[in-house]
Amino acid sequence: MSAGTMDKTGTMGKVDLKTLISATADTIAAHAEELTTLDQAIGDGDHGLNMKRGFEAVRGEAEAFAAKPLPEALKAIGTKLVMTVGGASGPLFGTLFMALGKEISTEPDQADLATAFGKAIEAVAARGKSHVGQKTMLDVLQPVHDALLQGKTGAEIADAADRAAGATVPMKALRGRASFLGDRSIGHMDAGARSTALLVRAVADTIERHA
Amino acid sequence: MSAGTMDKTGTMGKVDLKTLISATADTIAAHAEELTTLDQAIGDGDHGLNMKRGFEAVRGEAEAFAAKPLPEALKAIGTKLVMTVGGASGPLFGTLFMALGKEISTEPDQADLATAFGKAIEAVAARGKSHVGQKTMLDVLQPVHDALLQGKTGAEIADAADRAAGATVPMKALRGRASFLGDRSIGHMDAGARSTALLVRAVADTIERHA
Amino acid sequence: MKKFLNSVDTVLTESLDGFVAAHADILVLGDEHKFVRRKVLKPGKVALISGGGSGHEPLHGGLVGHGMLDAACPGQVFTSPTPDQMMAAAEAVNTGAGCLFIVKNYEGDVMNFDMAAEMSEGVMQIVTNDDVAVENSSYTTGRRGVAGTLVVEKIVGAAAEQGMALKELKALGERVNGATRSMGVALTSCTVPAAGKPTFDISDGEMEFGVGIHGEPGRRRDTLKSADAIAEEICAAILGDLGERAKGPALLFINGFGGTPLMELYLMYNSARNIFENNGVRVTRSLVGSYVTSLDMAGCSITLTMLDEETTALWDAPVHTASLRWGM
Amino acid sequence: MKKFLNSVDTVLTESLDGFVAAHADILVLGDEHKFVRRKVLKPGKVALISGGGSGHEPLHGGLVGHGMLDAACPGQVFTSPTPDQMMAAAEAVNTGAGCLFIVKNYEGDVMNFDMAAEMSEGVMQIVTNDDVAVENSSYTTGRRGVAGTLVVEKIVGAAAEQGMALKELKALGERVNGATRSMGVALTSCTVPAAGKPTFDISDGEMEFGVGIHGEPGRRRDTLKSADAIAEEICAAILGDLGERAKGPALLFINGFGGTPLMELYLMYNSARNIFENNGVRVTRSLVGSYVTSLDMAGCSITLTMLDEETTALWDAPVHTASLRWGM
Ligand SMILES: Nc1ncnc2c1ncn2[C@@H]1O[C@H](COP(=O)(O)OP(=O)(O)O)[C@@H](O)[C@H]1O
Ligand SMILES: Nc1ncnc2c1ncn2[C@@H]1O[C@H](COP(=O)(O)OP(=O)(O)O)[C@@H](O)[C@H]1O
Ligand SMILES: [Mg+2]
Ligand SMILES: [Mg+2]
Ligand SMILES: [Mg+2]
Ligand SMILES: [Mg+2]
Repeated sequence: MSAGTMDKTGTMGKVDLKTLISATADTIAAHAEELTTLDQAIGDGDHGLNMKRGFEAVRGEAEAFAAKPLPEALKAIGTKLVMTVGGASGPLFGTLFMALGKEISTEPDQADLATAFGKAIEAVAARGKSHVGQKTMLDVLQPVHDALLQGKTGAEIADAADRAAGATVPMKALRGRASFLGDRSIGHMDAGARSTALLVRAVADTIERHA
Repeated sequence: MSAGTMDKTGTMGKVDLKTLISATADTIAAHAEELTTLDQAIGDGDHGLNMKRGFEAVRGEAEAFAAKPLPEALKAIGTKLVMTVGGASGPLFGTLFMALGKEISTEPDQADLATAFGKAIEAVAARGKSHVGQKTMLDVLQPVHDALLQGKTGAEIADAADRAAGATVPMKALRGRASFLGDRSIGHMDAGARSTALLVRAVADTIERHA
Repeated sequence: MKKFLNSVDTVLTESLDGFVAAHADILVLGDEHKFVRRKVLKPGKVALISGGGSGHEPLHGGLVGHGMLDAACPGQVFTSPTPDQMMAAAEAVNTGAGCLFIVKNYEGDVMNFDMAAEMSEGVMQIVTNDDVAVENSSYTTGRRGVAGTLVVEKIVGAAAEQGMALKELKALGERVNGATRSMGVALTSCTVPAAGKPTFDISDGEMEFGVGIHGEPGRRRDTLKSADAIAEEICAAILGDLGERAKGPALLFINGFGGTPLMELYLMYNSARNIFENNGVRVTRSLVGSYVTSLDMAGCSITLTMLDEETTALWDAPVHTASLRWGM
Repeated sequence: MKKFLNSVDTVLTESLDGFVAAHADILVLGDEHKFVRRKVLKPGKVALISGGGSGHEPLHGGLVGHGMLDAACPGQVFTSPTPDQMMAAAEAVNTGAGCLFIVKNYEGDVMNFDMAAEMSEGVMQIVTNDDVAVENSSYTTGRRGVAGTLVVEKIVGAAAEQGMALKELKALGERVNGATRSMGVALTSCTVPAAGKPTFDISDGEMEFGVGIHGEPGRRRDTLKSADAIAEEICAAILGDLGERAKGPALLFINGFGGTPLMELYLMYNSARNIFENNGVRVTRSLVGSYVTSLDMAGCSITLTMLDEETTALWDAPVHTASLRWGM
């Protein structure tokens, strides 16, 4: 199947899901050590590995996923993530993709994507019993959603994601392992925020390149 | 009682046992770390502590020992060492003193001392199933015995003991913990040889000073 | 990194293979290393399943067997297992009387067990959260489940063995968890095999106070104190948190983190016991050893569980697992 | 030095106080901390006494109890106990059927136990020397007694419990010792509390091969190898030394030195078991854990004891000590 159905908005090109999968897996693999180091500072040092294990598993079945219609493909990817990542990020990223699959249409435009993405974020927040402002991946997901709604370009969305990840540095963690640290969590970037920003940029860049 | 009965030979003065005990305990305490370091290299790093524990225990009962006739005093000191030092050095130094007490007369001259010392060394060798040349305290005890037999002065005897301890450096250990190392025991001084030399010098110096 | 291993990717599976081979008289390994289960199941008994990230051995695999767990799901090192593991385990050991998940309070564990419970039938859950080191827990994730989890598993396991029903087991487990407090201190960092380097740097004169079991930093960094001073502060936190309840019979559990020898653990036991007994607690049961570990970390935790007649008898009941065994 | 302690002078006594308090149901402490003994003695049974330097916990104190030792004499750290300790222990636990000293082959231990035996009545001795790392042992002190000592104590302990007489126990112990081989490897040095610093320096990529249990250097220094390669070399040394005897049923015992987590020990078990089984040995009994330690040293040893029907049954016989317990 092809995810390249958003040409009209200019943010998504003729890019197939296999290419997107390999772009996301590549960025996670390339930054796995950085993610682990971030998680070592205020977590337990496994985030890079967790994400890599999950996205490599997805890459391993990319053919099969790409053969499905987009909603089914995203649901299957989410399930795969849930069953391979483990930790907090497994259920959360898994839920993100599963919910996205549930909410999205077969050929979404950017507005459809924004709507579905908003619902997916709600599912993540429900799974994590969390909300924006607690120094988690939600603090990147939300600004990305806002940018999508505002019809920003891929590059702009990716930049917003990076800024949002950076903005978790001064925050005090109230969710996730870092919350055990109280004030000591201040001054470090949240690992899940960083990985989310990396994924957003990989997706945006890939779509841009194939536009 | 007084051990100062060897004036005629010039090597032993009017020195009482309490002074001797405190001189030996002092030298062991002052060199405990050095002994432990030697034992760490090719043994298990407790020789300094073992000796210190024993000689401090002897010091603690110095009054009582000094009140006994020399043979009884030496036997009691030997027993005290056996019951407080532990390890290999406890039974060996303990046996040395116990046997010396058994063999010595109440008012020995240097020749008497040499004879008794020879017998005591045999008792140590029997207890340790060991003999000269195996990189142990015996490699110092034997030259000290020879020097005693030759009527050497205290200073000469102490120098002989030091040389003998130094001569254990190139030896390969065949007894004691260092023997487990085989060739790797070469190049290090034997801890028990060093402590023996320290004791010999302390005794010789004290007697000399009180001569 | 100095560890016995062949490759960081296979540490877990090789270790599990060895574990199950060494205890083949009582244990069986699930497909794809998804779980370890009791060899002989007891029909009609509620199945107890726990699990969590690996690196805490013998928790939980070493606590599978008669009188304790029916299955344990090992995640990657310090990473909660995935829902398919708990689903497969539940399917393997649920003989019809239902299934109780015993989950340590970490969001990863809670969410993965939740997802498994949602996709399985007849499952209830207990979440343990005995770590008093976490302050202001009401606005956050809450307290961590640490060494006290073993106490919950032992007592609930004994009751399950005796035929207690699912709902009562959950209530019992929550009661035991509620009577349990723990706090730990680390002298060194652990090293996660895949990371290859210590999780945190700590100098020779320092300790990490109020640490968890994943090498995550603790309440605060402090200069290394005497055993008595450390025990004093931990016991005070535990007693303070228990408040009025800290009276009468109790289980004192000194838990090593993996790199601390028994000699030191017994010394800590001695300190802690004296402190508790001077404060109205009667130590009637004891456990000393490295049971809820953090890989090779040097350090220990102190756990106190207030006991009553029922829980004392359940603690004493026969147990036969790889790491906890008595009465049979 | 990072240890839980109050003062280096009281580490041992405080730890012993804690140990006996934690196990007061089965143990009693002798005057002046000279020994730890079984609470309830069995009249007419030969008394088994072991001991040695401290720092090897749970050996030997943790192995005192029904089906194993009657008393253990703890020396200072890594220093054999003094004869008065063994004499006091013998007097306390010898109920008339005689006394067997189980001594690890170190000159210090041998001489101190010898002196105690000479000054006591009705005492026989076994000296264990299972460490194949020591080469050319015929011209020296001989091989060290290491982890295999636990196997001798368990099997002889069971036979004593069943009423075997002194002379036969000595013969049995020597037979088990003769069927036992061990070898160890250290990844880090231990730190003796009183010394305050590691006994030896070792870099990150190195291991000390053929090491004993006192931080004494081993056969050689080598670069750190994979678990399989380490197991391969140790097993080869054990098999080579056993020669023709290395056929049939055996006990495989992977022993941690104090700083090595269970996960790694089970991984080593997995490696060693495969190697032995591929060489005609059938691993019918297993023990994995840190039982004969070297303070906080990271490392492990592999012990193989060839079994027959009698020794297998004695291994399986009930035992109730602080650290080894089954069948009761
Ligand atoms: N309750 C939550 N809600 C949203 N995100 C969360 C929550 N808990 C954790 N996270 C995210 O997950 C990341 C940690 O993932 P990971 O390290 O893989 O799992 P774990 O914390 O279990 O080790 C955090 O950095 C944070 O962004
Ligand atoms: N069999 C023996 N014969 C003579 N001396 C010995 C023998 N064994 C050991 N020694 C001496 O004892 C010293 C070691 O004493 P120490 O370190 O106190 O005891 P351990 O070796 O039991 O730790 C050695 O340096 C050596 O001089
Ligand atoms: Mg993490
Ligand atoms: Mg020594
Ligand atoms: Mg984790
Ligand atoms: Mg010693």
